[in-house]
Amino acid sequence: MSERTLKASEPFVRTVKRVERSKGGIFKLRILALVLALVAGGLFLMFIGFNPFALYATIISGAFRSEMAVQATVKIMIPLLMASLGVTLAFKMRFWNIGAEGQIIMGAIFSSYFALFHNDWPHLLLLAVMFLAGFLGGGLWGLIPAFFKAKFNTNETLFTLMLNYIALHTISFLRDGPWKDPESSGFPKIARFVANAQLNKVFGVQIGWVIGLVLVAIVFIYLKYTKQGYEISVVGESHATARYAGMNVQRIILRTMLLSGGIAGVTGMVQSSGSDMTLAASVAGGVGFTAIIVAWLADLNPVSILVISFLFSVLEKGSSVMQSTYGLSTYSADVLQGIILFFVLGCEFFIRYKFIFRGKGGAR
Amino acid sequence: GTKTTPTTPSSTAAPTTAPSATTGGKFAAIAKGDIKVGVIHIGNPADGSGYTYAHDQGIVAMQKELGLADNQIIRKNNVNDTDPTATETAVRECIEEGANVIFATSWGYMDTMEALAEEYPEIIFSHGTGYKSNGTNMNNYFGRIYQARYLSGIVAGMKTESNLIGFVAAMGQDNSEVTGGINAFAMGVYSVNPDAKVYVKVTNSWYSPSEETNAAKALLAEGCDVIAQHVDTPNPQLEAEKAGVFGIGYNSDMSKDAPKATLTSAVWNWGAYYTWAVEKLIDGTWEGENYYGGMKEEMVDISPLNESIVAPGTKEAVEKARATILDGTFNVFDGVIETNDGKTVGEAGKTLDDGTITGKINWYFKTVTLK
Amino acid sequence: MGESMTKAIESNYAIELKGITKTFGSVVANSDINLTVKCGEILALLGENGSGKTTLMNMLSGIYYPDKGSISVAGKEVSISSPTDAIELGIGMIHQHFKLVEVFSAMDNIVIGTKEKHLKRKVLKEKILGISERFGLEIDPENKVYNMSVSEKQTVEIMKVLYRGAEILILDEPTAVLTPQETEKLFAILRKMKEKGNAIIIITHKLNEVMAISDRVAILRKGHHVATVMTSETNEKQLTELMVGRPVSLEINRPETVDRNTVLKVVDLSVENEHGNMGLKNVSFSLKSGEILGVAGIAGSGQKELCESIAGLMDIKEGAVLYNKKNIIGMSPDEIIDLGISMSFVPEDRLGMGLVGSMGMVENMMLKSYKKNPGLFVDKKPARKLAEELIEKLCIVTPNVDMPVRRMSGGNVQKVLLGREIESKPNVLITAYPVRGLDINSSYLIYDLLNEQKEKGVAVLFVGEDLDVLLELSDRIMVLCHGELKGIVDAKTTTKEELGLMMTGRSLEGVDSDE
Amino acid sequence: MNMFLNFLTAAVLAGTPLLFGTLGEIMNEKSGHLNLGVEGMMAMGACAGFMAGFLTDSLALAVVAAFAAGMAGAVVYAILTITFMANQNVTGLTLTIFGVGISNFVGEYMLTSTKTTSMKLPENITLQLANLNIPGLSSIPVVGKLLFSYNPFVYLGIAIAILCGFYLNQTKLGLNLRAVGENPGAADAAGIKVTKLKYLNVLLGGGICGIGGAYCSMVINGGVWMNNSVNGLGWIAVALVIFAAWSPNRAIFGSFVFGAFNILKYYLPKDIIAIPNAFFDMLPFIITALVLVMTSIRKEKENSQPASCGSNYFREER
Ligand SMILES: Nc1ncnc2c1ncn2[C@@H]1O[C@H](COP(=O)(O)OP(=O)(O)OP(=O)(O)O)[C@@H](O)[C@H]1O
Ligand SMILES: Nc1ncnc2c1ncn2[C@@H]1O[C@H](COP(=O)(O)OP(=O)(O)OP(=O)(O)O)[C@@H](O)[C@H]1O
Ligand SMILES: [Mg+2]
Ligand SMILES: [Mg+2]
Repeated sequence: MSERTLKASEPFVRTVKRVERSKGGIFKLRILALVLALVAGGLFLMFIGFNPFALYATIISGAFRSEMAVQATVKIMIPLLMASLGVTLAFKMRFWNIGAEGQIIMGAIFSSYFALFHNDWPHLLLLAVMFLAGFLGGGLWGLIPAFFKAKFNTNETLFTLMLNYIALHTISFLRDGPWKDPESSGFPKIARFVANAQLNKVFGVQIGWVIGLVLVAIVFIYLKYTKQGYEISVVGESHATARYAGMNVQRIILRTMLLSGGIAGVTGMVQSSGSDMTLAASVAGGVGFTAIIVAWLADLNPVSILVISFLFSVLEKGSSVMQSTYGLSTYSADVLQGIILFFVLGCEFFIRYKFIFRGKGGAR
Repeated sequence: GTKTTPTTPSSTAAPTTAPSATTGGKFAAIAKGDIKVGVIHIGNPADGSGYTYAHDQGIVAMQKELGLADNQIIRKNNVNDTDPTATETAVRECIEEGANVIFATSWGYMDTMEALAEEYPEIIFSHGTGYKSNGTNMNNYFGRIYQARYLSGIVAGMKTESNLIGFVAAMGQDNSEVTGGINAFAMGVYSVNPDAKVYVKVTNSWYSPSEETNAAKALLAEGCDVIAQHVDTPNPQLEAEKAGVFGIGYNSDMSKDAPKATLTSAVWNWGAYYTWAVEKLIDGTWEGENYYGGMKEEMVDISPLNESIVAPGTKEAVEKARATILDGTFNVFDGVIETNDGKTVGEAGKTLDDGTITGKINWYFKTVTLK
Repeated sequence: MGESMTKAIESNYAIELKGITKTFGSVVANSDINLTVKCGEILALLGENGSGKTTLMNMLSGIYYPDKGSISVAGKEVSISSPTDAIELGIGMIHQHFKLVEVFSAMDNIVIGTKEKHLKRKVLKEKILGISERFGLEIDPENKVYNMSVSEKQTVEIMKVLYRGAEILILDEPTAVLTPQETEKLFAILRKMKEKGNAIIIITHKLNEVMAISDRVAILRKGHHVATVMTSETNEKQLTELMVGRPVSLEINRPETVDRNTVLKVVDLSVENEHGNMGLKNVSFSLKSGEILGVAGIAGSGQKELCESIAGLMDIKEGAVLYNKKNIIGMSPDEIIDLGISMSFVPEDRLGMGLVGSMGMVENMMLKSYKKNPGLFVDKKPARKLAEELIEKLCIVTPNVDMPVRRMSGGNVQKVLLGREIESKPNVLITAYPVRGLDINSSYLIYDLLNEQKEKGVAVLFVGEDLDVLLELSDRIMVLCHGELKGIVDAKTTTKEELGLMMTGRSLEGVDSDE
Repeated sequence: MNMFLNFLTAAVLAGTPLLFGTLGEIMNEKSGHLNLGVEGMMAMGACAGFMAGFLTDSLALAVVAAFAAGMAGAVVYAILTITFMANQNVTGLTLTIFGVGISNFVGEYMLTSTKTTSMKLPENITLQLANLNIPGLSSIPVVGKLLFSYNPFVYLGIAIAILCGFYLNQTKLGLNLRAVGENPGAADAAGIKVTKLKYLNVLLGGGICGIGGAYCSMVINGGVWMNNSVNGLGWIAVALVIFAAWSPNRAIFGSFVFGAFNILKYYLPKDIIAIPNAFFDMLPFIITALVLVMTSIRKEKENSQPASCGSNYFREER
C-alpha cells in the first residue's frame, strides 16, 4: 500500500439521529425554545439599554390593558389566523404555497368589486356574495400555480412568489385608475365601503374572528376526518402512491389549491370589509408571509395555529405600545420577532437530531 | 357607517385667517395640564428632513410655545397611511392613552379619522391635508403652499440657463393639490422668465425614495437644470447636486441635505396651526372649523435663499412678490390663466376661490409639460 | 494499538474493523462487528436486506460515523469522518443507489471532489479514456448522466473509483442492475485489481456470484457479524443457513386447480417508460383464474411497466388489456380497482408505491377502499379491524396499529402491503417482488398466501427475481427482455438454464405454451 | 438619441442593486439553498455600509462593512438551515423580517442618538460615488457615456458577476459547488466537503447581497440615510435569478433589463403612450413567471433551479 495521510481524530462535533421524542417531549422542547427565545430577545433589549422585564410587561399590558386593546389584538390576529389555515392545506400536500399574500389580495379585489359597485344590495346578500367572491378570487389565484404544477411540474415556490407581486400591483392599478374614488379630487384612493358593505361586529370586533374560529374547526376536521383530507395527506407523501390508490392527483392538487387560495381569499375579504373598510394596497401587508411561519411553527395543526397566531398578535399589538411608552423604535418589534423565531427554528432540530461532541460516546 | 361629507375647506366656511372672536366654543375648555396630544406620523421625526420632520417640528414648536410637558405628547411613528387597520390601531391607542386631540398628519388617514370621529364625539380629530371634516370634532388643516411655490418659481426661473425646469410630482394632473402647486410654481417662473418650460414627471407616490431618484434622473436627462419637487424625500435635490445643477426643495429646508444644489425650499410651518388649535382647546373656543393658513399666518413660506448660488437679483424679486402676497394685492391664481392645452381658466379681475384651489385644479399652466 | 498494528502488518490486513456499532435513533444497524480484509483479496459480504451491510460499508466510505469501535487501514488506526478521509485513505465505494449528478457529464461526475487542480477538458478527457481503455470500460466522457442507461451510469461510478486510484474497493450490489455479460466484465476488472494487490469488498444477494468471485464470505444477520468462511470451503446451502440463522427447507407446493378460464388478456401492449423509451414492446399473453403466471427477467426489463399499465397507471401507446373480454385501457386506476384487479408492487425502497410511510397501518388499510363508505368522512373502524386481523394472521410485528409504517421493519412493511391487497378479495392479483428482502420464513408464508389465492380462483401475476422460486411456484412463466416478451414456458417442464438464456435475449421458438 | 442613451445609462444604474442581490441569491441557490432573506440581507448591508461610511469617511470600509453585514445575516441563515436543518423558506422569510427591522432600527437609533437632524455621507464619499469621469475615455461620444460614466458600484457589480461566473463555470471549486447544489449526496460521496462549501457560498452570497444594500442606502438616496432604502428590490432580485437562469453572466444583462423596466415609465413619452404605471411595476414578475412556466414545459434540466434547492442535506438521511 502506498503512503496515505492518516488522521486519527474523531470530528469535533457530529450530528446524529436521536430516538424520536414523545409528544410530551416535543412540547417541553418547544416551551424551552420559547423561553430561550425570550431570554435572547431580553438580551437584545438590555443591550440597547432597556429593562427587558419592563418591556415584556409593557407588551403584555399593551395587548390586554383594556377592552379596546384586546379588541385590537384580536383584530390583528384575524387575518393571520385565517391565512395560516389557508396555507396549511397546501403545505399538508407539500405544495409550497408562498403565495397567500397574493391570494389574500385577489380575494379582497374580487369582494371589493361588490362592496364598491353593488353596495345597494341587501346587507346579508351582499356579504354572502362578497364572501363567495373573496373565496373565488383567492382560489383562482391559487389555481394558476396549481395548474402548472399539476401539468408541467412548474416550481410552485417561485411561481406563487411572482403572483404575489402581480396581485399587489393590480391593486395599485385599480386604485390609480378604474376604481379611483371619484370624490377624492384626484387623490389616488379607493372609496371607503359604505356601512352596508362592512362586516358586522361581534363583541366589538369584526365578525372575522368568529369566521376564523369556525375555520379552525373546519380545517381540523377536514384534514383529520374527511376523505379529501386523507387524499391530501397521501398526495403530499407520494404522487405515485396516490395514483396507485386510484386518486386523481391533478384534481386533488387543483382542488386543494382552490381551497387553500380560497381561504386566503376570504381572509382578504374579511380584512378589507371588516378591518380596512376599503381596498387598501396593504390589505395583505405581509400577513401571507407571516402565515407561512405560523403554519410551519404550528406543525400544520389548526389548533396550534390558533395559539401561535394569537402570540404573534400579542407581540405586534404590544410592541406598538412600547414605542409610544418608551420611545422605542417601531422596528424593534421586528427585530424581537426575528430573534425569537430564529431560536424557535433552531430548537426544532433537537426533536429529531442530537450533536455528539468528540470523545462523548463516539468511536475513538 | 360612512357619512360622506362633500366638504372642501371653503364649503365649510373655513376662516382663512387667525381666530375670530367667538365666545365659548363647541367643547369645554381643557386645563393645560390635562391636554394630551396624539400625533400620527407616517414616517419618523428622526428622519431629519422631509414631511414627518416638518410636522414634528411643528408639534415641538407648539409644545414649547404652550409649555406642555413631554408626556403630554403621544407620538405614533411609522404608521402606514395606506393601511387603514394600522391607522385605526394607532388612533385607538392614542385614545386609550388619554389623548383629547389627535393630529393625523398624512392624507391617507382621512377616512379612518372620519369614522373614528363619529365613534368618539368627545375627542378632537384633526386631519392634515385632506378634505373631510364634520364641523364639530373633526376638522381639516392645510395651508396655501402654492404661495410659497410661486415664490420658489421666481428663484428657479431666474436661475435656469437651459430654460428647462424639472418638477418631480407625487401625483398626476387630476390631483389638485399637486397640480395647483405646479401651476403656482410655473407661474412664478413665468413671471421672471417667460421662455422657461416646466417638465413634470409623476412618481405616483408621496414617499418613494428610489422612484423620486429615477424621476429626477429622467428630468436631468431631458436637460433640466433646476429640479423642483412635490415629493417627500430630498432625493431629487441630491440628484441635482450630483449632476451639478440646482433644485427647489419641499417640506423642510433641504439645503441641509443638498447644500450645493438647493436654491430654496417651499416649507411648512405646521407649528402655526398646532399652536393655534391646541390653544383653542385650552381656551374652550374650539369651533371645529377647518384651517387653511397661508404666508400671512406664517403657515407656509420659502426657506432662506441659498445666497451663494441663487441668481443675482433673486432676493429683490422674491421680496417684491412676497410683499404683494402678504398685503393681499396678489393671490397667485388671479385673472385669466392660460392652460397648456390652449384653454383659459378664471375671469379677469377675480381670483380662484379656495374650493377650486384645493379641489378642482386639474389643468396645467401653459408652460408646463407632462413628460 | 501498538499490538494490533503489528498484527495487522503481519497479516497484511488492508482493513480491520473492531467492535463497530452503529445505531439510527432506536435502530441498531450494526452491533459490535469485527471484520478484516486482506490486500489482494475479494471479500463477499452477505446478509438479508436490512442486515446492515450497506451501513457497515458506509462507515468505511465516510458516509456514516460509527458510534463505537475502531477502524484500521493498512494497519493504522484511522478516523474516517467524511468521504474525503476515505478517499485519502484509498477507499473507494460504489454505492447501491448511484451517487451521480444528473445534469453533469460523465467527465464532470468523475472529476468532482478530486484533489488535483482544474484540468483542461481535453486533457481530462484523454486521461479518462486512458483509464477506461486499461480496464476495458466503455464510456463517453461528454455524455450527460440523464441520458444514460443504468449500466452506463454504473460504468461512470466505477470510473470515479478508478480515477481516484482507490486501493480498497467497495461495491454495494453492483450486479443488481447488470446483465450477466456486464457482470462478467465487471468481475474481470475486479480480478485484475485483485492481482494488483487491491482489497475488494463486494455485496451481492446472488449466491452464485459470491461463489464465483470471492475468496472469503462474511455474513451479517440482523446487524451482527455471524461468521466469516472461506469460499472454497462452503456452499450455497450453508451460506443460506448462516444468513437466516437456521436450516431452511426450500420447498414450495404447487396446488393444481381445475376450472380455469381466461380473466385477463393482454394484446400487443406497447408502453413508453418515463424516459421516453419503449418500456414494453408488443407484449401479448393471457392470465387465467386459478393460476400463477410467473414473470421472469433481468431488473428493468419492463416488469414495472407491465404491472403499472394493467393497473391503469401508465399511458398505453398501443394494444389492449381485456378483463373478461372488456378493454380496460383508458379506465382510471380506481375504476380498475373496482373491477377487482389489485396490484402490489414492492419497489426498492418498499414504500414508494402502495403505502404511505408517515401513516400508520390503519390509514394504510384505507388507501384503496376509503371511498367505499358513503358521505364525506372516512370510516376508520373497518380499517382498524382489518389492521388488527392482519397483525394476527401474518404475525406482523409493530407496537400498535397507528405507528407510522415507515418505522416498521422491511419485512413487516411488505406483509402489510400484501395482506391488504389480499384482503381486498381481488380477482386478479398482480404482485411484484413480494418477498424482496424477506427472511425465508416470511417468504414461505407469502408463497402460501399466493397459493391460497390461486386455489380460491384468483388469477395471480407474480413478478419475481429468484428463478428457483419462479419455477416452483408458477404454473407458467413468461420471460421479458428489454421490454419484449421472449416466450411463455411451462414451469413444470422448463429449466433454469432455458430461462436464463431467454432472459438475456434468446427467443425460444415453439415453446410458447400460451394457447 | 441622446435621450435613449440617457435611458440606457439610467437602466444600468437602476439595475445595479438588483445585480448584487441576484448574484448573492445565485450563490445561495447554487449551493442548494433557496434563501428568501435577500431583502433582509440587503437591508443589513444597507445599514452597515451607510453607517460605516458615515462614521469612518471611507468608501472602502463602507463596502467591507456592507459585505460583512450581509454575511452576518447569511451566517444566521446558514447555521439554521445547514447545521440545524431548519426549513429554508421559513428561515429566509424570518431573515427578511429581522434584517429589514434591524436596519431601520439601527438607522433610527443613530438618528436619535447622534442628535444630528439627518445623516448624510461625508463629501469625500459622495464624490467617489459620483459618476466616473475618466479623462479621455468618458468623453468619447456615445461609448464613453455608455461604458465609462458610472459610479464604482456598477463596475464592482459587473466584476463580481464575471468573477462569480468564472468561479462557477471555470473552476474546480465551482464545479464542486454546482454538484453540491444538484445532489449533495453525490457530491459528498465524491469527497466534496458539502457543509464547508455550503457555508462558504451562502456567506459569500449574503455578503454580495449586502453590497447591493449599500448601493441602495448610499447611492439611490444620494448619501442621505433613509429607512427602507431597499424597499422590495431584494424580492425583485429573487425573481431575476429565474430570469437569468441561474447564470451570473446572464444576471448582468438581466439586471439591466429589469432596471430598464423599473425606469421605463419615466422615459416613454406620456403624450403618445399612456400605460398605467402599475403595469411597469408588474412587468418583471410577469416575465419571470412566464420564464418559469416555459422552462418547466420544456422540461429543461439545465438552466433551471439546482435540483436540491429547498431541501437540506443530512448525510445520514436516506
Ligand atoms: N440513514 C439511515 N437512517 C435510518 N435508518 C437506517 C439508515 N441507514 C440504514 N438504516 C437502518 O439500518 C438497518 C440496516 O440497513 P442497511 O441499509 O445497512 O441494510 P443492508 O444490509 O444494506 O440491506 P439491503 O440488502 O436492503 O441493502 C435497516 O434497519 C435500516 O432501516
Ligand atoms: N426509521 C426508523 N425509526 C425507528 N425505528 C426503525 C426505523 N427503521 C426501522 N426501525 C426499526 O428497526 C428494526 C429493524 O428494522 P430493519 O428494516 O432492519 O428490519 P429487518 O431486519 O430488515 O427485518 P425484516 O426481516 O422484517 O426485513 C425494526 O424493528 C424497525 O421497527
Ligand atoms: Mg429487512
Ligand atoms: Mg444495502
